[in-house]
Amino acid sequence: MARKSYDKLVFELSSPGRIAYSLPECDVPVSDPAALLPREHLRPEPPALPEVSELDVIRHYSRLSQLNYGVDTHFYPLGSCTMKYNPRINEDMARLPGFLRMHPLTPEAASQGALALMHELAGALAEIAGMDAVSLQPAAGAQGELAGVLMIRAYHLANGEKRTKVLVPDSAHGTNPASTAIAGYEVVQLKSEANGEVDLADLEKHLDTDVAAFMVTLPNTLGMFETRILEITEMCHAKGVQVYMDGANLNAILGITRPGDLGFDVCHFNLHKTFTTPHGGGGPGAGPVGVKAHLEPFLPMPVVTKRGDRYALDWKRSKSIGKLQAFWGNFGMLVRAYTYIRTMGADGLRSVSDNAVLNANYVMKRLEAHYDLSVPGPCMHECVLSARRQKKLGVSATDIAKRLLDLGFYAPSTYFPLIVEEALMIEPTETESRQTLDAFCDAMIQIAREAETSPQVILDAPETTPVRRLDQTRAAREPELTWTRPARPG
Amino acid sequence: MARKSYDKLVFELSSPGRIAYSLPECDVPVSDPAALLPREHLRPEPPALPEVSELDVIRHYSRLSQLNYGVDTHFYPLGSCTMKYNPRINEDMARLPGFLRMHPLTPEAASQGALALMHELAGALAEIAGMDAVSLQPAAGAQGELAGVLMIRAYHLANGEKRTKVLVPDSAHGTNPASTAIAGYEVVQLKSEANGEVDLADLEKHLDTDVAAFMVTLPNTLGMFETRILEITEMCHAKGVQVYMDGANLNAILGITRPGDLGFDVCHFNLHKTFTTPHGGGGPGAGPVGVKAHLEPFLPMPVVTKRGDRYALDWKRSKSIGKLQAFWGNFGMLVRAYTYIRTMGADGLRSVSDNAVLNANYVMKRLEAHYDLSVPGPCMHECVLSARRQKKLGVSATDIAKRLLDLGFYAPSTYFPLIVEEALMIEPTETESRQTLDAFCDAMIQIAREAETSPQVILDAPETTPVRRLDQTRAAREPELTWTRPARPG
Amino acid sequence: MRYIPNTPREQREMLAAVGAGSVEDLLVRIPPKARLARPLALPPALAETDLIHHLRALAGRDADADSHVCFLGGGVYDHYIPSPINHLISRGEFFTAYTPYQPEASQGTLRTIFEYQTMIAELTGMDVANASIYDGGSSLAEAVLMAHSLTGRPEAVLAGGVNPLHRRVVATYAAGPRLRLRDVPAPDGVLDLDAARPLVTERTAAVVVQSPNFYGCLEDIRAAGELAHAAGALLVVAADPVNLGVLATPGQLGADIVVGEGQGLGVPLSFGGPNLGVFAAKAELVRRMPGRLVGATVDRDGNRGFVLTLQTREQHIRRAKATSNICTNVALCALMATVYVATLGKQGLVRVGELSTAKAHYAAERLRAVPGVSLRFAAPFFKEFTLKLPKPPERVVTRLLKSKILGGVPLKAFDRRLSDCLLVAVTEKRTKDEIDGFAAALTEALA
Amino acid sequence: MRYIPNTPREQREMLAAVGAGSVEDLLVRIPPKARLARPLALPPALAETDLIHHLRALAGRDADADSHVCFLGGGVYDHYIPSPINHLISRGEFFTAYTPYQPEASQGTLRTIFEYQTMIAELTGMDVANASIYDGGSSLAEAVLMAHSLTGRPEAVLAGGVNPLHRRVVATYAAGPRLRLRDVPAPDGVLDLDAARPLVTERTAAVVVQSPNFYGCLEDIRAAGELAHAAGALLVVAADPVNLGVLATPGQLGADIVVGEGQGLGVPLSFGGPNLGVFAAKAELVRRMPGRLVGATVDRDGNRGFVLTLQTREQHIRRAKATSNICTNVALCALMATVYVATLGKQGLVRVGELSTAKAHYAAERLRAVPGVSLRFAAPFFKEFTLKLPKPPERVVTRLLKSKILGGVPLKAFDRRLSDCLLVAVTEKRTKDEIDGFAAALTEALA
Ligand SMILES: Cc1ncc(COP(=O)(O)O)c(C=O)c1O
Ligand SMILES: Cc1ncc(COP(=O)(O)O)c(C=O)c1O
Repeated sequence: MARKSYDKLVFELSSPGRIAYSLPECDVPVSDPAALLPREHLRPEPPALPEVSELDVIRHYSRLSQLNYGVDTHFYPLGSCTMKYNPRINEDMARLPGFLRMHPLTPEAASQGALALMHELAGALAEIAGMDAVSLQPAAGAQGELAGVLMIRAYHLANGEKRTKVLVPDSAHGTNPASTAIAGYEVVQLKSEANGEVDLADLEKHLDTDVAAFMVTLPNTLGMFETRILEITEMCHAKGVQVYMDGANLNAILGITRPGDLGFDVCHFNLHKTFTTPHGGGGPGAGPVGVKAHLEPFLPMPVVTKRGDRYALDWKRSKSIGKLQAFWGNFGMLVRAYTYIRTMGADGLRSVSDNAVLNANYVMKRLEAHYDLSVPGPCMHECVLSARRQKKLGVSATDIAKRLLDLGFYAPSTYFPLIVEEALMIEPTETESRQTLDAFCDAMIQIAREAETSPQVILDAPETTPVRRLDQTRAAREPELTWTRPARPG
Repeated sequence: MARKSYDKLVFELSSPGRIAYSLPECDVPVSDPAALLPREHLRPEPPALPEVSELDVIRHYSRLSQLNYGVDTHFYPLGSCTMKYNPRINEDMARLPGFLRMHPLTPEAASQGALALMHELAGALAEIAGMDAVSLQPAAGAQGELAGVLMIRAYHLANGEKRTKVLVPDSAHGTNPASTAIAGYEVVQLKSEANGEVDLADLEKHLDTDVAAFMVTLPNTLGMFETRILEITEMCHAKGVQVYMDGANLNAILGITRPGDLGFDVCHFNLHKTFTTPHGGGGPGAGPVGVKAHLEPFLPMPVVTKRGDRYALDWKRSKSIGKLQAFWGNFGMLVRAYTYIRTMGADGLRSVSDNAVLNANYVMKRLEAHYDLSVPGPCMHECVLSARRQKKLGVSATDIAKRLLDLGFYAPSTYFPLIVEEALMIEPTETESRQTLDAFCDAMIQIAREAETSPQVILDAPETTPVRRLDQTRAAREPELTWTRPARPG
Repeated sequence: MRYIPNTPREQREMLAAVGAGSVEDLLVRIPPKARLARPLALPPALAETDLIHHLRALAGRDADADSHVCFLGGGVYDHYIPSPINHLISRGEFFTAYTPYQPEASQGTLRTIFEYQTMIAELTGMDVANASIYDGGSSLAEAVLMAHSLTGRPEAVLAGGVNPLHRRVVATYAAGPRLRLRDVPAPDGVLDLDAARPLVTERTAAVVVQSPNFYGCLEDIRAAGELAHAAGALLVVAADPVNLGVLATPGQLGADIVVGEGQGLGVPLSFGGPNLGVFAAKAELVRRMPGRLVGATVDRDGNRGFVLTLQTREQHIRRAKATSNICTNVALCALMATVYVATLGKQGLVRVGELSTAKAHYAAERLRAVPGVSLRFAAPFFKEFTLKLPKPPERVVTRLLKSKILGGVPLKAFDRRLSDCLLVAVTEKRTKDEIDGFAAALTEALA
Repeated sequence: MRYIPNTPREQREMLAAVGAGSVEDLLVRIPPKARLARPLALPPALAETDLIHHLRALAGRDADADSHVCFLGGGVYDHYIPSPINHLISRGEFFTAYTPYQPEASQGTLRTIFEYQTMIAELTGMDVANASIYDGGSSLAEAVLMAHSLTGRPEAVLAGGVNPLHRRVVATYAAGPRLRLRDVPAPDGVLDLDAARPLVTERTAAVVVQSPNFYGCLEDIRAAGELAHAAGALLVVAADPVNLGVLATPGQLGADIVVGEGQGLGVPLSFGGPNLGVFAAKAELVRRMPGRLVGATVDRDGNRGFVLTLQTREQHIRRAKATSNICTNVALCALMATVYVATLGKQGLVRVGELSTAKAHYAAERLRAVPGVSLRFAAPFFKEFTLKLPKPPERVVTRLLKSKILGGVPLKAFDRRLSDCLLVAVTEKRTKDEIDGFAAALTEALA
């Protein structure tokens, strides 16, 4: 007898005149806006917003939170997202008043702590990626991509070259083609080989002087290292093509190999993946971008510099692609990432990748008899299975994902990368214990069995979540994107 | 298909060698305790404690927390406990480093902020209760009682009187007789009148020169104000009997009437009830005790004093009953209570009681047709129903409580006060909204109906909680009070 | 290491299970030449206590808005943040979740976003709002790109009062599509309609106006809208939603798209990020909007539920043809805003606006009375205004720091013509005493 | 008012429903004479921002262990508190719940207490532990009362090294039952066994010894136990559980009851409260223990569950005959300790002990090398020690404050014979640099 789950929206708690705020009395002489501002600038009616008490607020959002799975409560093997543990010390440090309560336009001389942190972090990221310079400004991976591609564009233009195309493998994350398109390029999709690696012949074929860049994810989105990466970057450079690394999967290679050493010209970081800043239910993240020296003049501005003991924001960057955010980057996330890097040190970071790889291979091994592998192992930090065998029994990757929710796990990424049929992309991360991995594998194996013996239980899933499967079609057909007060009865 | 609830203990997550802590390397020359301390003082084996990771810790306790109902998530109408909203600003203020990170033996000159807060709070409580002096030292209500009774004892002894008995009504909370007994008194239980009030004739009969004190809760534990309280305190004083007020129910009378004005000599406060410090799953609380001037010399020591601008701890209190805690009181709770009092001001506190009373009467009214009232209204801040009608149908107060859990509410206090058969003691508090009260009353009415039509659903409850009804007898018969490692199989 | 649970023994067992002798065996696909042959050159790992020391020392070098009285604005403001927000966003179920791709296990996030969309739509006076964009700058850039792709027109006209930091972001985003930005001067602190008129043509995708603008002045949004609409262009309005309890909504004044920096809605300053990019539009534009949208629907049992919807606009489906490249957004900041708006509510948001503008006007009176100081513009302002100072503003703010006052933003870096100007912001948090103290300190700093 | 949801309109409707014209009609049982005829004379209500200002100003007057280097001990210590603790105890499901009287809706609390009991039993080397007592002082008092009621004997013998603040609490609790406390001097910093022998008789309910004691010295617990047991008395040992990763357990040394201040297990200093009273005993004494106990059981479906058990010991059942009057305890502090012990774990608690004693010994070496300074006692110590100073310790600590050092506790207030002594505590948090800095500052303060 499942209790009906909490189903309120804050608007539905509202009672006219109830308040949850505390504001001081006005202590200056004139307080009526109508006496201060021309009438046409004033809102005639107060906004129709909730009127609730502070307890209403706390209870409502506490209960809503309980409708979520998070890393804090559940194993979250969402491939490509690196749902690792978000350390609490990061949260505490980001909330120090000297960071949390700093206005971005504070005079430089009075912002030395914040600027120093940014400078140190940029240096650490450059070392980790083998890059010459890093901008911390991009707000997320996708914005890092845009920044990177725009720098490549500016570089070619500065060299008097007007290249128009960017090559992107068909296994790429959607942001890669999207960012490239926004940067004004034609996106040319390259076919991957059967094992998910770049098809060198196809690449060769496409590499012409109209190509500005080749953009590739490493390890790739099948969780595999590109074995011929050195050839690839060399081939590209030979044609004057810049090579961009999508660094979303950096968690696999910390201290093992470096994008810069592999020949990449640009690489972005997802601090919300590799460097433990929380995902926040969708963001904020931070997507710093690192470049080789030849691209350094084009970095977003301002750039944090250090002269002697003084840190400064350098705006005198005539070749810069400009700004991506109003201010300097998602500083709160930078504090967390810096805290993490200083917690781990070089050995700790190396150990992160070793264990991320080990965990992924362990899961892959335990599941390989029950699901099809997209590519044979060893994998790097994640493995991509295919539910094509189960699909024949009428059970799709989505169905398996839903069943996992009932068994107490969040789901792997599904249907990504697009080149794998019924893809289940599993990234355990290094912060999960063997016990957890075993419990998850047991559940996956149970589901594989159920697909054979009792598929209906999978198709009926989830049954223990706050809601059951939702009607996506209806949502898209007649979009209801805001709450509307129900008409008064009678 | 209810998912089995989380059922781990932290010991069961353990893996040898796993760690969740971070401690620096030793930076002083000698670090081996065996080199510093005689062997006989050393523990031969490390303690058998869990070995887990930081994520294990976070996930385990996050999931355990979700097995609880709290005020933050559920209406918690637990009578006598004043489960009101715990404001978040209180929590923030108690965590200011100048409070949270203060060592109690910091030199006075360097503790002026903390001492000032204590002095101000004691003053505010004295004003609220109409008392002449307040000690903030008692750690909870029961310790406040002990302090109060010991002061009365010291007072009588100082007057050369060796009184041996304390009168306590049969409706009293268990701590009243227990504290009195620890203070060395014989406890004489007085019968209450049918309406729960003190039986004046019975009181009169017992008031002799051997009686040290009369201890009474106001409003009483049936949620009723003692209509003849002025006579009572007068009668007592006429016999040299000190009158103690259990202030657990102070939430009913803030700014309406004051214990001191009613003739009480001593009164304790439960800051964790009236003054919004959280209950913490059982504590900590704080139980300051207020006294009239004649008892002031006996207050626990030290006493916070103010001379000119300087605050100090006064230890020169030859008549003091001594110390109740090692230090000065549950300071963290004092900060919260002070924050609350400064948030509310006089009008705010008055409004607290007005609305607490209104809410209780509203619930009583809505339920009076469905449950028996212990006494007819109006009540003060809480109402006590009796499930005797339901009991005849085979449904006890406990059963009703369990069913409420299924319907999304915590339960009222049950079987207290002892003088009400099948008692259901409901204290809504002023922080709950009418919508919540209505939903709760609807649930109570539904249960009353179910008792008539389908009692089994009540007897089977709870079914949606993490566990169902628990075997109390087994727990007490073969107590299993610690976790023991299961024997290795094989 | 406390974040890595595998013990050496477990590692051995797991390696054995996968049939590898060591992790190295799993890294065989990495060309040996490509391997890093040395440890990363990073500063040594710090234990938690040492780390706290280190970061406290860094943070201690900053003049923050707790230790100083803050009159800084320019896009983000020291508005009051009610205590419940931090407590709620600190719940692990919220902050450690991903984008709600499995809606059945993400109703908490989905519902808060749905509430957020409703609140933003109501505040801005628009039909729909998305789940957030990174910040006010990128939100504005997305709006301009959206107008461009909706109209197919190659230019955007920007009022001179648009926050120059935001304008720079627009310029960055405009590079790819080679969108031409045409700036209309604002010599009197507001849009010069006569100067704008010739720039708004059939080549214009959007007219962009911000109100209150960067200088604090209120713009005539309606007039800008008429200009835009007459040319078949869209009106994009940048607005600070925390002002909209009191100020007329852009929707009501003719906006087609409303963007803005939502930091004032309960998001900490945090040295400028993460912030909250607000994005709202008319209903008919919804299928061309960037970013995520949450919609209501029902589950198999007919119960109400919420999902990410209209995803065919997005990069993970539409790839190069997506309306935007955005993936990760600033969901947790949107949650802060949701809790903020729920907490302030109908009355509170009005009150915040009233207090802010009242105190700003008081401050303007007090400060312009300081010898040599005047208001640079005559146009009505809301919570921020531009002062003209008799001494270089950079030096003045440095002096004010000694009195623990963050006195304002010198405008020279933004516009050389305003090199004698200081932008001063006043929120509901500033007390009369603080304002009086500022006036006194300014008097002294200029003496 | 944000904590009171009833609006005037709702109040009217609710009053109508109950048939009252106003709240006054509900207060009719209060004798008019008894009513307060004026508003309470309290300082005016403060809005949240003003309140924060006010409390920050107060807190700013305190020399806390963040802004100062803390060598204060005397019962509570500046041990490191790992970051997860505050996050977990801040979860509303934990901190806003009551005592778990409805176990089906309180398994979170019950399970953590069960874990806590197990951890404390393991650390102290005892069979059982309760769910907590207020603090170390009242825990000791309860232990003495328990020994009294178990043995029916009228005296307790207290070693001179028992924390004098705790001893005072014992004295308060001893007043009711007229229990006589007999103090054994500790001229050399530890229990004088010869002086104790004649005091331990058939009238002795308990011998109480603390180790490390108030002066920091380690006691011969076994010898004290033999003395006690030979006379048929119980041995009560006060111990600081955070030391017990390294130090021999009281259980192993013969204790019948172990109490202690558990603040070191992750509980903030908070100016001395709330703290954590630890209470553990031998299995055969469990039915006479004070305080709550959680036990394992099964539910109707046979699933494991936890309940409050053996409640017939407690006041709400046994009333005047209860083993103690305690009701509210310090559950949330016990939760802090539980998370602390889980976080530190088997290795970490050993490490904390090792580091604390190592640094304390280093500090003792450094400080005794300061001219005129010596160690007052020769007995082995753990993390705290008593220095003899050539100048009045009160004045010395005041001087040290200027160097941002909380240098120790002058002992004059506790024992006039030790008026030239300073009690110095050193935890694992103190760095060599801090200790060296202390030595330098002390040298200067004494110069
Ligand atoms: C491979 C890959 N590339 C790029 C991105 C986009 O990063 P962000 O969401 O930070 O914009 C992701 C995010 O999921 C990703 O997995
Ligand atoms: C009427 C009454 N008196 C005394 C107490 C004891 O207070 P405490 O739990 O703070 O010791 C309570 C607590 O529930 C109570 O309700």
